[in-house]
Amino acid sequence: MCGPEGPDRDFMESGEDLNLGSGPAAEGSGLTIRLDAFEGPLDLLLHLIKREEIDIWNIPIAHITEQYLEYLEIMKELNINVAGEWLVMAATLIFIKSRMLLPPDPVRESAAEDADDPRTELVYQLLEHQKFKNAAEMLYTREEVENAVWNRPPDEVLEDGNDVIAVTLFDLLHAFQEVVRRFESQRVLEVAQEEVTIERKIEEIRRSFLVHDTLTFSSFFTAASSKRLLIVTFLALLELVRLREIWLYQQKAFEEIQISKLKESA
Amino acid sequence: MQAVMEAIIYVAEEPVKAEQFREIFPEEAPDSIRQALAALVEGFNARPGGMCIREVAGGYRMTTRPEHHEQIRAYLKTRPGAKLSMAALETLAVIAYKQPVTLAEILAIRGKKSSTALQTLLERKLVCILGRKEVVGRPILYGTSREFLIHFGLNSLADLPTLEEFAQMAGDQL
Amino acid sequence: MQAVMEAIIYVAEEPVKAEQFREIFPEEAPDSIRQALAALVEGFNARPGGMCIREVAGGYRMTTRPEHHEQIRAYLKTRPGAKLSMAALETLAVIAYKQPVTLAEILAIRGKKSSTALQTLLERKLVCILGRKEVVGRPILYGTSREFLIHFGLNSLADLPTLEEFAQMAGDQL
Repeated sequence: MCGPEGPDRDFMESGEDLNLGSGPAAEGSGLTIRLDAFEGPLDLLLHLIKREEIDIWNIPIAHITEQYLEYLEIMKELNINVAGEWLVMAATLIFIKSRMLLPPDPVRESAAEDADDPRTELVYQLLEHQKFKNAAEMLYTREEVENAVWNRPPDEVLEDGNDVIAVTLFDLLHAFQEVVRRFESQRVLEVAQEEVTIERKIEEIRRSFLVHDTLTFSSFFTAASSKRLLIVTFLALLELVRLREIWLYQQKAFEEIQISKLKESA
Repeated sequence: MQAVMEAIIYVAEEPVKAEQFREIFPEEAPDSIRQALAALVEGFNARPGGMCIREVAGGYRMTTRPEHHEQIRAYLKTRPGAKLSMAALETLAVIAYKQPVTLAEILAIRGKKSSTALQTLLERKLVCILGRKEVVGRPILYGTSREFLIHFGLNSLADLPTLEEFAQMAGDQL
Repeated sequence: MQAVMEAIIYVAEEPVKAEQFREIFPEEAPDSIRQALAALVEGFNARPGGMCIREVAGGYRMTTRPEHHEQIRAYLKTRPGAKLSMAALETLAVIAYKQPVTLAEILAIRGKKSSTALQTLLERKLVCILGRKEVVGRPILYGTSREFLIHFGLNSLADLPTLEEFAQMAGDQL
């Protein structure tokens, strides 16, 4: 884990559907991280291409394949459930690699070189994926703006209103559930540690930043009593980095990692 | 500062008191806050718009101007029916499930002031006064009314679904 | 007329469409309604207040101005709303630009299963079911909802930048 410029931070960034599924896992921790809550194989490839500043039209396929497989190994070690599409991509990469090793077809050699390049389809797939990642970024920015405005809470403007109310029992229950949910979320600390979810951990971390501006990275892990709690804490920190509420940095290489809260952007 | 004050009066569920602005602008002198507020109210109400800022219950509140109420009502009727605000709905839900209940207890559960919402519910006769709680201050106890049962098509309060049933219902719908 | 329009936009829970004003002012010519609306929006947004009127989802809506969000949030004691994950945003981007689109088509573009993200989007009503594709298996077709436009402050889908712009960006990035 390194500062915000660290190579792998953005790859493991998580979504709101961060779920810790409870599949069979090693060490009896009962903890499996479902990878579909993270990113997909195309994201990993794009990440590697950008990190290594590779020309997308000339991907060193052997090198990339090797890196990709290394990541799969790490995921297995972390107990991350590797979904089928990751294996499909691994097979595709190995297939392209083997095709690249074959001597070019002499008959078609003069024909469009590009069309015969076994990497072409993957390149277009990556470009297409990047296109939609850019579109998603745009939506993210728009959402940020919309998050900064409020619509008036509709209340009863006409104080003498005798209108019929269009509220169903369902609405009423929903409202109550909302209250209960809010009420319970205010009592996080009373919850037994076994039940600490990422969301709760995030709230806990937010609370510690209400008091402190900067904390050391390790301080979040000293109190952890189980591996599960360590992972939950780690994922919660990542989520807060993603939400741009905190950032991680080092004064110098190998020094203690610091975490600071980010001031809300004005 | 006036623009922020205006925005806050606009979003507030309850009338905003002058002291609350002191918390929002801790670096400003109370006098300049008072002046800015007075200037805001005067300026806002001088413009020929559809809303005005009124002093209600010791605070400032944005409302429509009474002279437009006929047309506003005509507009509201084009909708399927006036909805209760989320604040009123939540308050009603708390009263329905926790009755008899005092305003302070509602506040504790909702975590928000609920007096305006309660006022609305009383006016709409969905909620009624059940008596007083025999503790210090003898606060009023609220409960749901007969209107409430009629509106929600319930025979009795025992017909209210439990939260568990609701969770199941919601689950089935998805 | 402008004052009544302002009051109605203020009380409305949803963006108010120009046609709705025609029902409220049946005696006015559509042209003069349009002109009054344009003049209202321009005048309202020119004043240095805390609110503004914006065109969202084909209608007019009053909101606070984004620049005051810090103080309003402090007053309301709210946290930034639950934001969508990058996975959900990507899925939403695919749906927005490729609609009507099936889950299998989303999978092909994103290169990974997207059912959890889609579930989130459906629950938040940003995405809706448009029907079924008349191919083997009759898969469900998804598209964006009106809520999507409101959530992202868009007047219509035509307000979205074109996909070509993003393609060019992708070419430059890689």
